[in-house]
Amino acid sequence: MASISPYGKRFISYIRQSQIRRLVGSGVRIDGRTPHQLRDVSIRTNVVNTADGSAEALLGKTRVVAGVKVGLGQPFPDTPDEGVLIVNAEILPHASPYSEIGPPDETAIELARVVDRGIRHSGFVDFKKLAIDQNKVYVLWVDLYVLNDDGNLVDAANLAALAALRSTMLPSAVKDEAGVKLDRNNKTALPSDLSKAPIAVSIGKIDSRIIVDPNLEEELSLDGRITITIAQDSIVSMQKTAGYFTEQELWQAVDLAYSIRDKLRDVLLKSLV
Amino acid sequence: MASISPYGKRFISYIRQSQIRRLVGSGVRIDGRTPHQLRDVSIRTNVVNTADGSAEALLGKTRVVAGVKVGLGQPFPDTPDEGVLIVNAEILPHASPYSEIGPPDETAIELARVVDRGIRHSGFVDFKKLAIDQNKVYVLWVDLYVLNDDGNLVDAANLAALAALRSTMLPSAVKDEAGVKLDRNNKTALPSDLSKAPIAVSIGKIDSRIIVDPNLEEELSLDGRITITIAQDSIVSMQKTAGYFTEQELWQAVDLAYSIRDKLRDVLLKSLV
Amino acid sequence: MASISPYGKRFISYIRQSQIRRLVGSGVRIDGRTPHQLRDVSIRTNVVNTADGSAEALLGKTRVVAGVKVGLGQPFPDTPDEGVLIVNAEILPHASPYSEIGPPDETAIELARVVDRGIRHSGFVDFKKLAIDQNKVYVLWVDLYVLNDDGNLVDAANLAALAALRSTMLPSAVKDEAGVKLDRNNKTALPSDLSKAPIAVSIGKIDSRIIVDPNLEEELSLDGRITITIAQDSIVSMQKTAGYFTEQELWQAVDLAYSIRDKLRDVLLKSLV
Amino acid sequence: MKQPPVPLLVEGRRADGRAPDQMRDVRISVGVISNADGSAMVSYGNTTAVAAVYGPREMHPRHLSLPDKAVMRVRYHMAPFSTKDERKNPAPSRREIEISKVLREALEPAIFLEQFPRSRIDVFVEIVQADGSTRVASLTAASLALADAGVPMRDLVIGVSVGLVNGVVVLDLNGLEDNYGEGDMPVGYMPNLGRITLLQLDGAWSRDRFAEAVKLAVKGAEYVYGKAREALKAKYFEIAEEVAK
Amino acid sequence: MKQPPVPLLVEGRRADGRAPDQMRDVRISVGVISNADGSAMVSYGNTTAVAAVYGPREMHPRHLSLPDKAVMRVRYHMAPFSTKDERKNPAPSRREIEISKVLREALEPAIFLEQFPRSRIDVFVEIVQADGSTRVASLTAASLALADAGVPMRDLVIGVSVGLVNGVVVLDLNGLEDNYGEGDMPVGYMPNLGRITLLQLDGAWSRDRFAEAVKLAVKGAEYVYGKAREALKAKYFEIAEEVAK
Amino acid sequence: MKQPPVPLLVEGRRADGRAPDQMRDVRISVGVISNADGSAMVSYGNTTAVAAVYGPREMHPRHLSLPDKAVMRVRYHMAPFSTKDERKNPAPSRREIEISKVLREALEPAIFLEQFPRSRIDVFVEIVQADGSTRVASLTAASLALADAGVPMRDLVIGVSVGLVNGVVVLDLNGLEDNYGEGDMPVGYMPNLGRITLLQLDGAWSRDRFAEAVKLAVKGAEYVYGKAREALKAKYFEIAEEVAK
Repeated sequence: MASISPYGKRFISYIRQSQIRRLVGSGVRIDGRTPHQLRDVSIRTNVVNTADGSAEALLGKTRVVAGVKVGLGQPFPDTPDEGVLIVNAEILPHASPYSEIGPPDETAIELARVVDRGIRHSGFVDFKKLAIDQNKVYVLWVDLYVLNDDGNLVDAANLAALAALRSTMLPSAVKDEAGVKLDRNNKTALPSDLSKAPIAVSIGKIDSRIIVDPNLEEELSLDGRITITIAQDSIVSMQKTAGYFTEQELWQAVDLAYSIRDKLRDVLLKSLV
Repeated sequence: MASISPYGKRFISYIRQSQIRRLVGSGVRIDGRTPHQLRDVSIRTNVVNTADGSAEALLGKTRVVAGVKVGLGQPFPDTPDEGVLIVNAEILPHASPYSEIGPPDETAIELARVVDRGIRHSGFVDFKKLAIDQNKVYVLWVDLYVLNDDGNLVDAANLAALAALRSTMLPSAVKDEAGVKLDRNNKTALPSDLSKAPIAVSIGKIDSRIIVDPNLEEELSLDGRITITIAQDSIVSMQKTAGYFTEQELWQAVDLAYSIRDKLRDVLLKSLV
Repeated sequence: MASISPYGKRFISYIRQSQIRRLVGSGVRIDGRTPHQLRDVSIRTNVVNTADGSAEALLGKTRVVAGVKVGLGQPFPDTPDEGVLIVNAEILPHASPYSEIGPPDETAIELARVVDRGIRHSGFVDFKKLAIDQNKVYVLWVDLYVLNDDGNLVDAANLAALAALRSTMLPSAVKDEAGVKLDRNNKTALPSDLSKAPIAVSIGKIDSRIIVDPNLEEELSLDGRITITIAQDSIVSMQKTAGYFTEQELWQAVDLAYSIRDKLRDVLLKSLV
Repeated sequence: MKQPPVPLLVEGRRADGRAPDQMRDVRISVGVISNADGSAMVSYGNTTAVAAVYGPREMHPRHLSLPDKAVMRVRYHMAPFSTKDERKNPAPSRREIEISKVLREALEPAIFLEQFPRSRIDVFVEIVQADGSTRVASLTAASLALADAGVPMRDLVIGVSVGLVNGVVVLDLNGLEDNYGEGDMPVGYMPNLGRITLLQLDGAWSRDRFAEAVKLAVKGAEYVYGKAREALKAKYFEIAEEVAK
Repeated sequence: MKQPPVPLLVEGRRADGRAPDQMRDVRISVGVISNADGSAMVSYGNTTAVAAVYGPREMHPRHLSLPDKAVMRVRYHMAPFSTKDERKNPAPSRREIEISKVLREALEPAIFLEQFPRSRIDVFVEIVQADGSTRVASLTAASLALADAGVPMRDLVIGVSVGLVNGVVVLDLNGLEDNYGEGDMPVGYMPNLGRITLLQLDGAWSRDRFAEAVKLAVKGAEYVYGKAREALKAKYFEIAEEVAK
Repeated sequence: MKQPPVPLLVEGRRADGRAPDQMRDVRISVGVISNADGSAMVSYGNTTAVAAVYGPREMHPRHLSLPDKAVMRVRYHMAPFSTKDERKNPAPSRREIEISKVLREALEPAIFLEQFPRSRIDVFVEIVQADGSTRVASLTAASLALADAGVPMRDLVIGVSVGLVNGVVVLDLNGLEDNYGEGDMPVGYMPNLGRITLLQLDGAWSRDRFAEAVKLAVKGAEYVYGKAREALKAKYFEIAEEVAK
């Protein structure tokens, strides 16, 4: 109910923060990575057999499961000939000592909406093919489940969502007098275009140093954080989430995002073979 | 969710309260007014161009905006041939250090309901003319927005509501096969009768002295407070909100309310020219 | 909203608890009863004349009112030819110093669901006779209202629910062009079979001593508590609510429940003459 | 104007046979909930309210307590089976929230709250059966529950309603009169101090009719006050008898 | 009686090929969530529960803490994609709230709560895939997560379900049997102490069938306990190996 | 692609007659809410935001306060009558919750929060009329309300939006352009320090168009900053005049 920002709080000790910042200043990171190095990334599809599509993404110790459920609904008034996408994120109380029980908080809501916007503006899913008739369209419910939060939830959740959608089997829509129903015994692949996959890349800044894929402790030590989502050659979504960037730093972040995008896309493509 | 009374709390220092009470005892008030003197009142209509009707009322530093939105709905079962009025009040967190974020609390709910009852029982709006057909009627959503609370919200909110309704342009109802829709390019004035305007007058009591239009500090120092709403020659609504009144004091309050009503009505009428 | 267990808390002093436990060890109880002795039980029907059926059950000082309201609704998809039962419990803030205001907490929800399952699995109400047509069935709303909580709410609430249902008069369903409506001027008895009445019997354990009908202080001193609901010769519902039982203790509890069941059933039958 | 199913007033008699200035049958019992510090059940005809009081007791969370007096909390709520026809949704409605506030502000002037700083007094009222005048029956019940709890009071607060039916001022509206009458005025009154602590009104009342209504309310409250004193005495004697045993 | 889409029992074999007293494939891993103080994932066939434990840790707000022991909080919840057919609404249902309570009361007898006054122990269980017996898989997972967190325990609590299918008592109900069987009995059992800490039942069970069901549940729990010990040992060896590196 | 009711761009002119790099009429007043510690009303054309600031003040409940700095709380909310067509439901939407977070994180870098440990600063913004660019008008209003409250700041944060309309980068989207344009980029900018503290984007932007958009946003922010300084000065002179009286 409360819509005021923020909820909850996270801590890092001043000493630990100083150490992290000093290290980055000298070109290394608390977990031994170089500034532009990703943690280990892996993606597995079809991890939940009750879902119509599912995937798990691991980014270091950050772990997100995405489950897709297909339903029926009405189109939005301004896009009467398109299916509907609804992205929801839950940061499970399992995920960290900071996570609380309750309806999605501002962090979970932002996570869901950033992933949603990337998918929506990229053309990755062909929503036109999800219209059934005048009043009925497919509804894609994408639930992003954060099981362990070691930072950079967006990049991991986005990969999980893409892989889950790519693995989604669409139940056929059966019409009879009573209306339209889904037949889950009869499924076809969700129409999607991998070449348009929107890849989210989060960039951190400490002083004027740019790093990629910040872990949880780094997130609590940054001077700036931004997520840049790229599909084909376009930026389809951005979200500055902490601190600030100068124009200069912004260009650097964007250039870096394009190159990291290529790496993450490769991991995604390999996982879908 | 919680329905228990009260929520929140307001304070005034004992010294300030004593001063206010002593002054009233000697016939003057903390802001220099005489007991039966209103603060400056002003009303402006059409202050929100996205609304179908709107007005702002200022009563001293108390400031309330009323916005009317016209919708479609079903009639209440016991008045199948009448339109529907829904009054909602929000005391914005802007309004005072005491205001809290969240769904309307008991004070906001009472405010909305007292204004609602005055309008409903006065004949000011001709609800019969708001029926469209068997199952469809116009719904008038009146949202009372308190921007600054310096006491006596009811009188101000009531004036804002009346002026907003009086300025409301009713979108025409267009019927086609798909049902009834509103056409906001085609509007006519909401049928209302100014001669029946219900005017709310709040009266305070300190010891046995009667004052009008108490400000916030006075509200926190009163021995009794009552709102009397008058339309034409009738009392259409009353609400005792704090302390008590003897029968004697009640007659005094009612007589005073009739005379203050005339003044407030004049301000309203002038604002609507 | 919060679904985490537990809410609220109850206390008993260590000294009082020790006394209760010592007494039970020597074969008597804090209120003078023997281990297998019920408190005074009484049931009155038709205690609320606005309800379609109602009853009050007293078990010592524990007092529960059950009110039945009959409505119309759609059947559950998996039982298209049966009426619907919805049991709801409110432990009023009146009921004890521990009761809080708000939506039903876990204790109230469990209470409602245990009573619900007993009725549902016993055949006491003939749900097949509550179907009206393809899409419309009777809905039985059973509201369990705890006015005073001196322990063993389940047994008392269950008796109140049974007596209330047994006293329920079903409004006739009238069909016209506009659909189906209820006519409360024209009522027939709800079809139920007393011989199948499910009787809930709660058993407590202190060390390895088994007691029946624990009062509130005893509930706070037990090593185990279980409710066993019996209809005809079958166990139709069980719910272990506190502590533990060995297999041995469980057989004892079940045997005792069968004999206490007979006593409670007699009280129920007498109240319904 | 909605048409009532039966005439509300015929030759000076109301649909249930009462004279305009007549209360329905008033039944009061005190001490009906054993766990509560105080309690009372009040019926005006087919309207029944059950009130329980807990406190003065410790206030949680602390920062909501007041340094110079007790906080009084009041909840008015209707049981889902208390209304005619459909089941009432148990979630508190805007109407119930407003009435909770109005009842609190009707009770506060009667209580010596300043004797209990930093604590709270909780008053819970449940409508078990509703047939008009529920808030005023609640007020009488709450007031008696407070007295039963031994909370120090300046006076009892008695609730009665007055209404306008076919132009006539009548006492103690039932549900039918509430639905189809032209006006409703619930009143809370301290019979010994002559103070009005609850006053609401709707409909369309001339000043004269209003004056008449207040007089009738006071008369009705004095009648109910007699019944209330009897009920308190009965409880007192019951206790005395128990002590004497 | 609802008709199942396939026969539940044919010549002593269940629809998925199991014998009546046979568990589905049981898979257990401990320590699956690195941030948690303890965690476990438990699958009974296609039912999968993930449990995490945080604590003992400080209790907020303070006035909800207990002076003589830790407060244990348990949440059971089902993922929106965990059910067949339609997406489940993520808002906690009445069923989920009841199961949270039942699980808490099944775990409490196993924990030395009195060693941690004024603190709290949080147990979160999420059902990732549901195919019957979710609450008992949750219980096993929660119990192992507590052990993994090093919370002092009297014994593990192992959950298994027993059901009545075509009059036969069967172990470890799957979703089909849960929907179309005649009875369901989830059990929580401490294998070393022989204590039953979770017991629910519905359907219509004779005293004899019930006795049979309890025996079968104990047998099933002992089987799962063996798997649980292996999983804990595997985690222990893993750590030992890491230390040895 | 949705078709706009009128062409968005004709011969270099937008539907409301503006050039691509032109703001709508900007109107700013400071100190509009007398009870608040600081307040401001900002209009970009037909979009109007009202911001109020309370604090630094005591934080309740205490355990949510921070030992080394103030907690900043921000709420963005739209009035039910602020939107075209249907009444907006006043319950906060997911969009409003996200924007509240984005605004907070746009303001925090500007405030010396470390000067006020254990306290909180509350910023409330209400959209009274919405015609595109509501979040950036809110940011300017919030920033001015903070300045008006005397909260120590490193710089003002000015909000402007940039969009992509028929392939052209335009400044300060109105509602029509927001609905039918190809992209939207709200920006928050500190004009003296050259820092970007709010940046969101959607649509499909090439790297070059994005670069162009950032430049235009900075230009727009500098223009609005001029208006903002005038408004602050006007308030200052007003006070000075009052003092001089």
